[in-house]
Amino acid sequence: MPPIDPQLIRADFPIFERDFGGRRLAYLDSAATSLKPRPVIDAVNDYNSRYTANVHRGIYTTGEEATAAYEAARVTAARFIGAPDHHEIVFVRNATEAINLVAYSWGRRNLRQADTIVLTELEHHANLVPWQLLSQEKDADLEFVAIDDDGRLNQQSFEVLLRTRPKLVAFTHVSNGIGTINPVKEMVAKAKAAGALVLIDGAQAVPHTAVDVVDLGCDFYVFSGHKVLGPTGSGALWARRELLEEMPPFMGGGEMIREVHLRRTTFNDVPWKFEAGTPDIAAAIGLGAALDYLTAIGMDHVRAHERALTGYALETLQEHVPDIQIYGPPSVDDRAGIVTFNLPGVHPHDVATLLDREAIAIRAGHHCTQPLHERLGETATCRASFNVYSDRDDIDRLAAGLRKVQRVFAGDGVATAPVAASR
Amino acid sequence: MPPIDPQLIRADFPIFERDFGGRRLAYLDSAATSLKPRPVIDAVNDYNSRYTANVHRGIYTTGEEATAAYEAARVTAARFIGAPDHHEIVFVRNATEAINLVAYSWGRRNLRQADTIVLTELEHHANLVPWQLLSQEKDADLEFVAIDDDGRLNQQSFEVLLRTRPKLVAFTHVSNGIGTINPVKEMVAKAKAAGALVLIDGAQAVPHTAVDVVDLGCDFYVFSGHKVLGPTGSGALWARRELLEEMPPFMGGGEMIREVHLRRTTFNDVPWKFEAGTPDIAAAIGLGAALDYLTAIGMDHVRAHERALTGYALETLQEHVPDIQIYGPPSVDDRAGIVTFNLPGVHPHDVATLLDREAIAIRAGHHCTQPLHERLGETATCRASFNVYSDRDDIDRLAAGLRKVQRVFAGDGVATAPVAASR
Amino acid sequence: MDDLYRDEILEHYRHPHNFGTLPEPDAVYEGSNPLCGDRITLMLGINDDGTVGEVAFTGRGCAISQASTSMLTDEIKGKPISELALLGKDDVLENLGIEISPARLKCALLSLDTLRRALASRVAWQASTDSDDSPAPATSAR
Amino acid sequence: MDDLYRDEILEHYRHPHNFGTLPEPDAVYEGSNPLCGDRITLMLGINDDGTVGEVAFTGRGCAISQASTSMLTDEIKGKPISELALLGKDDVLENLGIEISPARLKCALLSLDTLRRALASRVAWQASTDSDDSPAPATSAR
Ligand SMILES: Cc1ncc(COP(=O)(O)O)c(C=O)c1O
Ligand SMILES: Cc1ncc(COP(=O)(O)O)c(C=O)c1O
Repeated sequence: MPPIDPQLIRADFPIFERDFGGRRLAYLDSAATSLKPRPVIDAVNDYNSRYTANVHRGIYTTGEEATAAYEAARVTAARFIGAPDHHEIVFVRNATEAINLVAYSWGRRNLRQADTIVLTELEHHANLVPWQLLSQEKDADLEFVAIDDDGRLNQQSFEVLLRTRPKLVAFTHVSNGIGTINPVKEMVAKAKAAGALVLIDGAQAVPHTAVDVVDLGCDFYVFSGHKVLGPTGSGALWARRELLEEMPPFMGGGEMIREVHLRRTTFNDVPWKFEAGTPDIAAAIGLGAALDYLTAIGMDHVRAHERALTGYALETLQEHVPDIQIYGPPSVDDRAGIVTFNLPGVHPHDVATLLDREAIAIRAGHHCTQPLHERLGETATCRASFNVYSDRDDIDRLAAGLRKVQRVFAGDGVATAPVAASR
Repeated sequence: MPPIDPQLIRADFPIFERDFGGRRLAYLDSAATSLKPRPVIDAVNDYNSRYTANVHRGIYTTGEEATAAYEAARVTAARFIGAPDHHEIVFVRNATEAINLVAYSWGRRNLRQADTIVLTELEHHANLVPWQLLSQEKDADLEFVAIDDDGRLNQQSFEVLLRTRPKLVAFTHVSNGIGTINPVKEMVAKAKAAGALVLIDGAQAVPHTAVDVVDLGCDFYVFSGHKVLGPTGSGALWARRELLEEMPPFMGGGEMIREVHLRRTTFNDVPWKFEAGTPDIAAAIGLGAALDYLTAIGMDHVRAHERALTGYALETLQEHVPDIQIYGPPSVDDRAGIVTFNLPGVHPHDVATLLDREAIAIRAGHHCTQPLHERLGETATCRASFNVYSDRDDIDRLAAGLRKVQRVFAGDGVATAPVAASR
Repeated sequence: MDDLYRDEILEHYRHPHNFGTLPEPDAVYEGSNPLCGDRITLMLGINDDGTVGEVAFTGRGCAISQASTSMLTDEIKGKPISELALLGKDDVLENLGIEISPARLKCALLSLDTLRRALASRVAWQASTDSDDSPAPATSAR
Repeated sequence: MDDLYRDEILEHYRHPHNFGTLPEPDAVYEGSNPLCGDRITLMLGINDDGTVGEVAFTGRGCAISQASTSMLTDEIKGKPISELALLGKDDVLENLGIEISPARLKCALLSLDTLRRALASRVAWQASTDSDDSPAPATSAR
């Protein structure tokens, strides 16, 4: 018996009750955002219809309920990623804001001219552009760990770059572009030995595998709630408490202050120092519900389910879709529930449009990883990505859909790319 | 017949169906956050359960639906505040983020040492702390328009300060502390004549009165969605398009880019240049629904309703609550639906706690306006604030509740402040 | 409402015990709760045998913070200061004898927090000087 | 599926008309759609009487963008360039003859956008030089 029965899980996701031209949705874009289970939808609903109030201020029943629920979500988020202290969790809109917060607050205070930040060629734009902006401001250097042909980070290149004694090393836990699971713990150890602080972009890891920030040994860890069954607008930055305490505020406003005078202000304790203004209360509460939902399933079961599904997808597509080109690590041990591919002679956008007609949702494009795509020599790829509610049926439908795309494009029997054509 | 029947309106807000110890909630903290009507709750629900998808990227049905709904909300928001072009609306988490965005992006690029920013003593911390942080970084000056004893801005003080030829003038449209409606249009005209750019904090204006940014003549206008019947996590910055186009990006990441290379990036068009990462899609869609709901009622009706209610509150409290001290402008023409007061000898926190027992929710504290409270000579006040669903019954209950508070504290017949006591 | 603001609390609020100042305190601290604007200054005289002698406080605040401070000053008088470290949140709440909601906890505990900081500042001040006859410095907290 | 990718589109995609380069174009532009990675370079020869002479394009992209460009190049050949300004979104969509969803609109309209920019860059370039025999500069757009 499998630890996860997607049939049962799917019953928790109302979107599967919707009719898509006589079919249920085969949603294979979970890496972009995940679907939402009923407990999350209900938690948001409940806040919006039963105890709507601002937090941390109201001396009345609904205000206290809202504050309790909001702060309980923080405790849940801390526990979910193994943070020893829930004061180390800063709620943000998404992983992108978390990284920008670190770049603005820690980065502008600590980075100096000619300092180095080490990133990798695998990064999502969210873990690249903020560091570009920072390094331009500070006249600092960016260096990039190379990718091997099998889609894994070249560890030798990493070690060479560490000799520059970077101030910060930032890399993704799991690649959203090609699914690579990086050897994060070893990389953190190497980076720490070289004297760097380490930020991990966990946007694609937290939804799919158990994470323990203490075990990883990193300094900053970020993730987005909307990819982990939670609402849009939720996300978290975790950082070691001493770091957060030393860091200057990012945004100014209500809630992040202790005492405000016209020309001077003292700031609140962490994490509230970093939560200026009315937070996205509904989203944070929804995120708490999402993490509780996943905890009840068990993250080890989630990972086992997705690992098995990924193996099935790699096999099925290779077997049933002639000439399909699949990117990323060959072993499912190094790969999260993401399968990125191309059909020779068919542009990914055409693939996605034709699959949509079959109620199959995949992603086509550069997936916010243009440098990775340059490295792959492709401007765009197709990506199928999974979550707890994904099953073999989704993959069978994908394989059949791709065959259909190939037949449409074969037309006269040969799939020829226009590049090959000429006047 | 009154243009607004709160009885009917209240039927749209599910929180009033909840039982609070046998009573319905008398929610008088709308200035902190507003309650949510069913169309808003449903819009969020719908996105979460029927067409959950990321925006701007998915070439599939739900992705296109989500994008269309998200961008339609932008058009709605633009129309609601009279913005000529919906590309001038940047979605943000709240008014606080909007102001910080301007401070970081416009401010860091344009403010120079010894430049002046003119603010007022009425400001919410959100329109104060970001400018403190910026002026500290740039070694620039902050100046503050004084408040008259009746709670209105002293126009002479404003005119004197304009002689410093400030780069920016930023002030609130409506004071959340004492309800003052500022003569914004005239103030903008004076500031523009002095060569300044003008930012208006519309957090307390947009929920309660028709706003037309072109008519006001300002350069930046910000508001929070959660105060205008929308979800937490929604809000908007409006700025003239040329300004937005010249401004450098604030946060970096996906969505805000055009082309990303390892060491250089080109940016997207406005407004997306300022929306890094996955936006709070659900919240933006909910905000659109909230603004549609208010448009259907008519903002002139909303204002008329709240004006009448404020008049009724001022009268009722003064008549039935002996010794009550009320702050802010005496005329309802200069006052939004906010009544701030104190009971001599009773701390606002005790007032709020006792009222909570009667299911009456008011706000006690400094309402994120410590400088204003210093000016009032109070560390804390009580605040009752209204919205479309508020009615005379709420105010009658408030008056009765305050009488009860006074009786509890009178006890031996005299209400004595402890300050008067002595060993 | 009586369960929330029982007569004893209101009585302490209206007529706080030990309200005033000491001319030469051995420990002083001004505690505050900026969110509420509550603010109290606590002063302790300490006898040669290490027990609390005179106690006084001044300040403004809500009934909960004032009553809690008034009650606490009664409680600690005559106690060895070594025992004061054992006073906890529960003791303060028991004194008050009413249900305190989370939003009001800071009001209730301001007295205890200020006491702890007064004692800590005395220790710090004793360590930094060898004189015993100048008063401890008043510092502002939080 | 046929309504979405009718045979004519696929035919244009597989065997695009006017695919290639001109040795001495009078107007050139490289248009691109970074989100998709679609990229086309459009080259026009312009006759002395102001009509479009030879037309060619190269590039990579999806079936929609390639077919749309192939069709557009057919359509403009021989037309007075003064008339090209009148070509609009609807003409391009009509050529394609299929329903284009919002997400694919950029693919469909890349051809038109590139044409407009090629003509605009020729105007700009003509204004800045008086010579007519060096080719217009190829610039990258968007
Ligand atoms: C006048 C004013 N400005 C700004 C804000 C900040 O709003 P938010 O907390 O939604 O960012 C508020 C809300 O308290 C306000 O009343
Ligand atoms: C690896 C990685 N990092 C960061 C992000 C950015 O997430 P968000 O858009 O929620 O900020 C994503 C999501 O696309 C991602 O996959």
